[in-house]
Amino acid sequence: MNRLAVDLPGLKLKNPIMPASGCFGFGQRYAEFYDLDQLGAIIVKAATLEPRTGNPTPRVAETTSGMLNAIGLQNPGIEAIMTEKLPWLQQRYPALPVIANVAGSAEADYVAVCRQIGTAPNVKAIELNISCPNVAHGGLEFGTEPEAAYNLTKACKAVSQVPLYVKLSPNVTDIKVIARAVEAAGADGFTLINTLVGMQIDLKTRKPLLGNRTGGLSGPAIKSIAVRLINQVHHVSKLPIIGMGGVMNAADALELMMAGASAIAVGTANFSNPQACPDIIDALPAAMDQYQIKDLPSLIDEMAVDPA
Amino acid sequence: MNRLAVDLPGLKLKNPIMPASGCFGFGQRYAEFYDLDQLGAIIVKAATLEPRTGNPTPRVAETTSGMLNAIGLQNPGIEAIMTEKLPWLQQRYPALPVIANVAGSAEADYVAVCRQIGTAPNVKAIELNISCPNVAHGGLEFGTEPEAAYNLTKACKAVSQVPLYVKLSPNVTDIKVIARAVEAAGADGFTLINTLVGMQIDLKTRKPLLGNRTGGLSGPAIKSIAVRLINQVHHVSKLPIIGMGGVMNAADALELMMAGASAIAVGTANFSNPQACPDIIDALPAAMDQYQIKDLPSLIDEMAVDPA
Amino acid sequence: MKRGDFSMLQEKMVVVQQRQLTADVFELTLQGKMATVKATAGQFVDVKIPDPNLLLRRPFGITQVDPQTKQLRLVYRVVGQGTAELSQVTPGTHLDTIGPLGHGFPTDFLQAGQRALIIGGGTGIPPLYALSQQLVAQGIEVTHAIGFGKQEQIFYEQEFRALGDVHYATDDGSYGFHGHIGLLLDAADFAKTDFAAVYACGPRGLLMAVNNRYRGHPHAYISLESRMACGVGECYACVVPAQGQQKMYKVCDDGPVFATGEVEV
Amino acid sequence: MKRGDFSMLQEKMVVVQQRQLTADVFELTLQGKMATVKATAGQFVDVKIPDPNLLLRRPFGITQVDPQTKQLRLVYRVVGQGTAELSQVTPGTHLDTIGPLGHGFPTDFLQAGQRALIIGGGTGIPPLYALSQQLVAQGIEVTHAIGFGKQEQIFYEQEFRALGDVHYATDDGSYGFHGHIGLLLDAADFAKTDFAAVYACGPRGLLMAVNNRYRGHPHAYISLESRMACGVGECYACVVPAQGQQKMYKVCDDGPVFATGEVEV
Ligand SMILES: Cc1cc2nc3c(=O)[nH]c(=O)nc-3n(C[C@H](O)[C@H](O)[C@H](O)COP(=O)(O)OP(=O)(O)OC[C@H]3O[C@@H](n4cnc5c(N)ncnc54)[C@H](O)[C@@H]3O)c2cc1C
Ligand SMILES: Cc1cc2nc3c(=O)[nH]c(=O)nc-3n(C[C@H](O)[C@H](O)[C@H](O)COP(=O)(O)OP(=O)(O)OC[C@H]3O[C@@H](n4cnc5c(N)ncnc54)[C@H](O)[C@@H]3O)c2cc1C
Ligand SMILES: Cc1cc2nc3c(=O)[nH]c(=O)nc-3n(C[C@H](O)[C@H](O)[C@H](O)COP(=O)(O)O)c2cc1C
Ligand SMILES: Cc1cc2nc3c(=O)[nH]c(=O)nc-3n(C[C@H](O)[C@H](O)[C@H](O)COP(=O)(O)O)c2cc1C
Ligand code: FES
Ligand code: FES
Repeated sequence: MNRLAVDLPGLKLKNPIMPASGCFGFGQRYAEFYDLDQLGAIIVKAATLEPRTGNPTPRVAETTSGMLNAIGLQNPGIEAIMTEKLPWLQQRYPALPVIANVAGSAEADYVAVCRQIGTAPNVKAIELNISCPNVAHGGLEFGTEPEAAYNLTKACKAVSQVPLYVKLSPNVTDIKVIARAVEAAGADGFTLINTLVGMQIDLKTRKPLLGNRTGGLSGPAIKSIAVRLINQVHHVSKLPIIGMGGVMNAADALELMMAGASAIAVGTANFSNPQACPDIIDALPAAMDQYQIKDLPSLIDEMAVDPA
Repeated sequence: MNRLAVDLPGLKLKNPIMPASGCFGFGQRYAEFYDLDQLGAIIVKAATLEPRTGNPTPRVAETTSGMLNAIGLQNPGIEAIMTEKLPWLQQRYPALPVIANVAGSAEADYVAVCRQIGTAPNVKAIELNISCPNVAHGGLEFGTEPEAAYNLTKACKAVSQVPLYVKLSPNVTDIKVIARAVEAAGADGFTLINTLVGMQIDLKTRKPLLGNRTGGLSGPAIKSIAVRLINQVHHVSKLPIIGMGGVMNAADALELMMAGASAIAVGTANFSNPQACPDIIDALPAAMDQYQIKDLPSLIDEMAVDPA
Repeated sequence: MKRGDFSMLQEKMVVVQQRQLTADVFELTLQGKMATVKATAGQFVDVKIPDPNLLLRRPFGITQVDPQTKQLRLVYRVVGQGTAELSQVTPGTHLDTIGPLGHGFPTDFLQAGQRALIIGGGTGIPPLYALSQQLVAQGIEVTHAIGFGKQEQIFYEQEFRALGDVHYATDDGSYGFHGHIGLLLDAADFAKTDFAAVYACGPRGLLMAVNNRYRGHPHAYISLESRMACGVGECYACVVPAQGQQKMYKVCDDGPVFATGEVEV
Repeated sequence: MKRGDFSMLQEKMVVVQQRQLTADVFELTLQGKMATVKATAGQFVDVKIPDPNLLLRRPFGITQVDPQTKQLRLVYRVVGQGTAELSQVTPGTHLDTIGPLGHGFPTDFLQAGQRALIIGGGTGIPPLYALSQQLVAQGIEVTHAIGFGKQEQIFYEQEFRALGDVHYATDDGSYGFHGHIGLLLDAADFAKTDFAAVYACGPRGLLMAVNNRYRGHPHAYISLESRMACGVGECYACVVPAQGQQKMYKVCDDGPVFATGEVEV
């Protein structure tokens, strides 16, 4: 029996570890470091209806044990993604489940992308990005207003051929009301957390360093916030959670699972260590032994009965 | 001329550096490390009407480049503070401006404490704590609802003999609406940020490590969030800001000032280095030279004209 | 700048020796002014681990001080990231240390020739070694009851034997009495002696047992551990409830040593 | 686990030498397999600074490689925390390095005997040294125009002189031509020569000048810097707008070398 296997709506995962959206592109370059078939799944970069060129540079800044990014959803658009990016993965890694991250400025954009992207044979689930803090329109608006989140989720769910996971923002007063709204609208699961809005000032110019002024904070700095929010959502909903936020190693992955996540996405760690995902996968069994965890399904069941 | 001197409502500061509330008690022990008269001011531990014993232990946990605390406002109560703690400071450091942090469970408690505490001769300003994430009642409720924040601020302002600074929470969807409500209610300034709600799980027990389950995240991990929020408040209000969140050194202090703060409180850094405040004060002139800052009032003026 | 002559020291002490005592216990010898100020056995120092990720200091009981050589010794077990990194520190490194902190074991009331019992377990032992040395220097006859999980975890055996009687208990029976220290005290003759003072430090179970057993004793003391932030008495992180009172004591400042019956262990 | 034979390397390279060249410029020699794989001058490596607080790697142009000794050399200026910490690293340390990354300077089109102009400034120079060596090995006659703030900042002078003509410009006139490198090119005779290729790396002002001056040149190249996260082409952090097109190039992957006129500098 495979101790690491985890089953989620649409996703039969041989292990719970997957790169987080935007931190791994569509995997092509990382495939030059290791065999992507080692991954549980892959969450690919945000897809929007039209191609996007993103925000002005600089787009990243380093913070203490974290980083800020304001990429602004640069991506080649749904057409190129359907004809080039997803087929590339399909051809080389036909068994690798893909989770497609979908973003947009208006409901119609989101719906159009959801309708199409689920038809790709390797796309097993959609991650609805209602929490991007780095774009002027769409993104965070949908993620901070329960009604907007409800409507968008409902509209996207209606056209999606695959299970729909909604990616929640940490930049809210009460994540529980958003989670409940999204669940009521028919979502199949949650992913969280997206980044927290931060800013860095360049002391030499006395101006914000990032071209977009603000950016999203990620990395170990935010892990305790991710643990709290995952746990809060876990308390109010039975839907499965793909947890993320500051996971650097196997112990971090287990901590997010004990908070209520059923699988784990790894973002910023890829930049420190391009082989972060396979390294974490390799280290999981020993870490599970250390904490007397027989297998992940039993850990998930245990946490479901008695949420941390 | 003193390059470091800063003038704020009620506070003539010889330098902008002061310990943050709860991270320095009433200074008695730190006075065994150095002469507290070096400080610009001192923000003392929260005062509530009745004595409080606080939350169950453990009350602190360490995170990557940060820490969680869930002290739960333990304090000896307003009476002991008026008769013992504040007089101790008054006697030894008559020239040291004290900012009194006031907390409570209900409006009446806050009002009662504000009415009294401003009569202490060394209390030059009140910091209204509407953002403590670690108590079941009061605290955060007042800090996340604009109407509640307005009402509480107005009631406290009416009875306070000294200028009233309101301490804002980062755990909100939009800090601007809270800041505007607080300003409309007559506050004299803001202090921010309080801590972000986080959680740590003990992998051995699979339960939250803190006795209170969640705690407030502070330290360098949150600095970029503090910079962003200070800047947002600076954009919507002309009231002065005492900035805090992750300040470890003179460059951090200048960064928060460039974001819009007029003075700086130092919290978690005291635990790493009990002499953090005097060290930062000592290092400020050289850091100002490095970034061509003549004096702090001119930096504050420059940032007021053209907010970062 | 007025700095300097203040009663609490913050000092970059120099590592002069790092010695491994067991699989996971290390002895660290530091040199500096702190070793020359008056400290009571049971007081502790709070050490900044040289890793910028770790903001909080680590508290360790003082095991030994020699004002002549200006050396101060700590003995610690590797239990997490901070102690793991500390065990990698090599001679010559400077460690930012504050102390001596807290209130140690009271011994002034003892007269030369009286008898004292020291009860310790695991990494509760380091401050007890300082205490035993201090007591012996005062002319007290010291009996030690020391518990460990198993024989190979034992350290400082010769050091303690040089100071007085030592009775060992091991959970697995691999050395001395078979069972935990509470059972040793129940079973052993020496525990029936009328000790003028009893001192204990060790895991929570041991402290609870001692706290109950010697509740009525006029001079029985236990030393506690608690998660700390400031380490100096200003943040209320490390508190422990007073026994039967609506009141909290600070382990770092009111403690770490308390009389039996004084706090809820 | 299938690892191993992949085209991008991640390797803990060993520091064999750290040498200070000027007040703030250091030369770091690393040893490992990465020095044996085919790299083009202008490619770079991305180094993990051994500090857990610093999550992002630091990109540095490859200055020199010797497959025989398996040595790879970087030259870097201390500008911030990462490079400051890098300058403290001592021989024997392992540095987690990925590379070789990006696309270097095209040189295949050149014939032995042709002439090339290399224009560099400050810490843009390191990859140009690799380039010049490569060109000389191809039989190209290389002229160098190199700018610095002032004389004491100059490094690698002997190294460059050994490869061809070198013209220096200093902003303060303390060495060579007085003024910035654009003015040197305007004033100097050598710049009127018809070079078969022109290569530049250095501060933004220099790159803008070269980008304008040699826009029509069929083989003029500039190497850019940009803040990176992944360093490998998957995060869109490091982009630069294509000249006159609604399109972005990735500096880490499409670059760092671009033809003049290709991107908005
Ligand atoms: C007054 C006092 C004296 C002590 N004396 C000794 C001694 O002489 N020898 C010895 O080996 N140990 C001693 N300890 C325990 C020692 O402080 C911890 O083992 C150490 O802090 C663990 O650090 P870590 O980073 O390895 O563990 P982690 O678990 O990674 O530490 C995480 C956080 O929890 C804190 N923490 C973890 N365990 C403890 C604990 N038991 N007590 C207090 N804080 C803890 C750490 O300080 C840190 O802030 C003492 C504790 C106290 C309070
Ligand atoms: C392709 C490429 C090749 C380079 N080659 C060299 C070289 O050979 N020698 C050399 O001295 N420098 C080179 N640089 C610049 C070098 O990467 C930076 O000086 C270095 O990253 C600064 O790190 P720091 O921590 O000291 O500075 P900090 O300012 O503290 O760094 C903060 C963050 O900004 C990034 N950053 C800061 N300056 C730059 C910059 N100029 N370019 C890209 N990122 C930056 C850092 O990588 C880090 O993520 C190169 C940059 C690129 C993109
Ligand atoms: C450079 C970068 C780009 C990102 N792009 C996206 C994106 O396109 N869509 C999305 O939903 N999240 C995006 N994220 C957020 C991550 O998927 C993840 O939620 C967040 O970084 C927290 O995880 P981490 O701490 O492991 O990085 C991005 C994060 C980073 C750092
Ligand atoms: C242990 C601890 C106790 C605190 N107690 C209080 C408090 O009583 N009242 C208050 O307003 N803020 C309290 N805070 C918040 C700090 O004043 C400060 O807003 C926060 O820690 C961010 O600053 P820092 O990153 O410099 O620590 C406390 C913080 C810590 C770490
Ligand atoms: S640790 Fe701060 S009061 Fe004890
Ligand atoms: S740094 Fe990630 S694409 Fe260039």
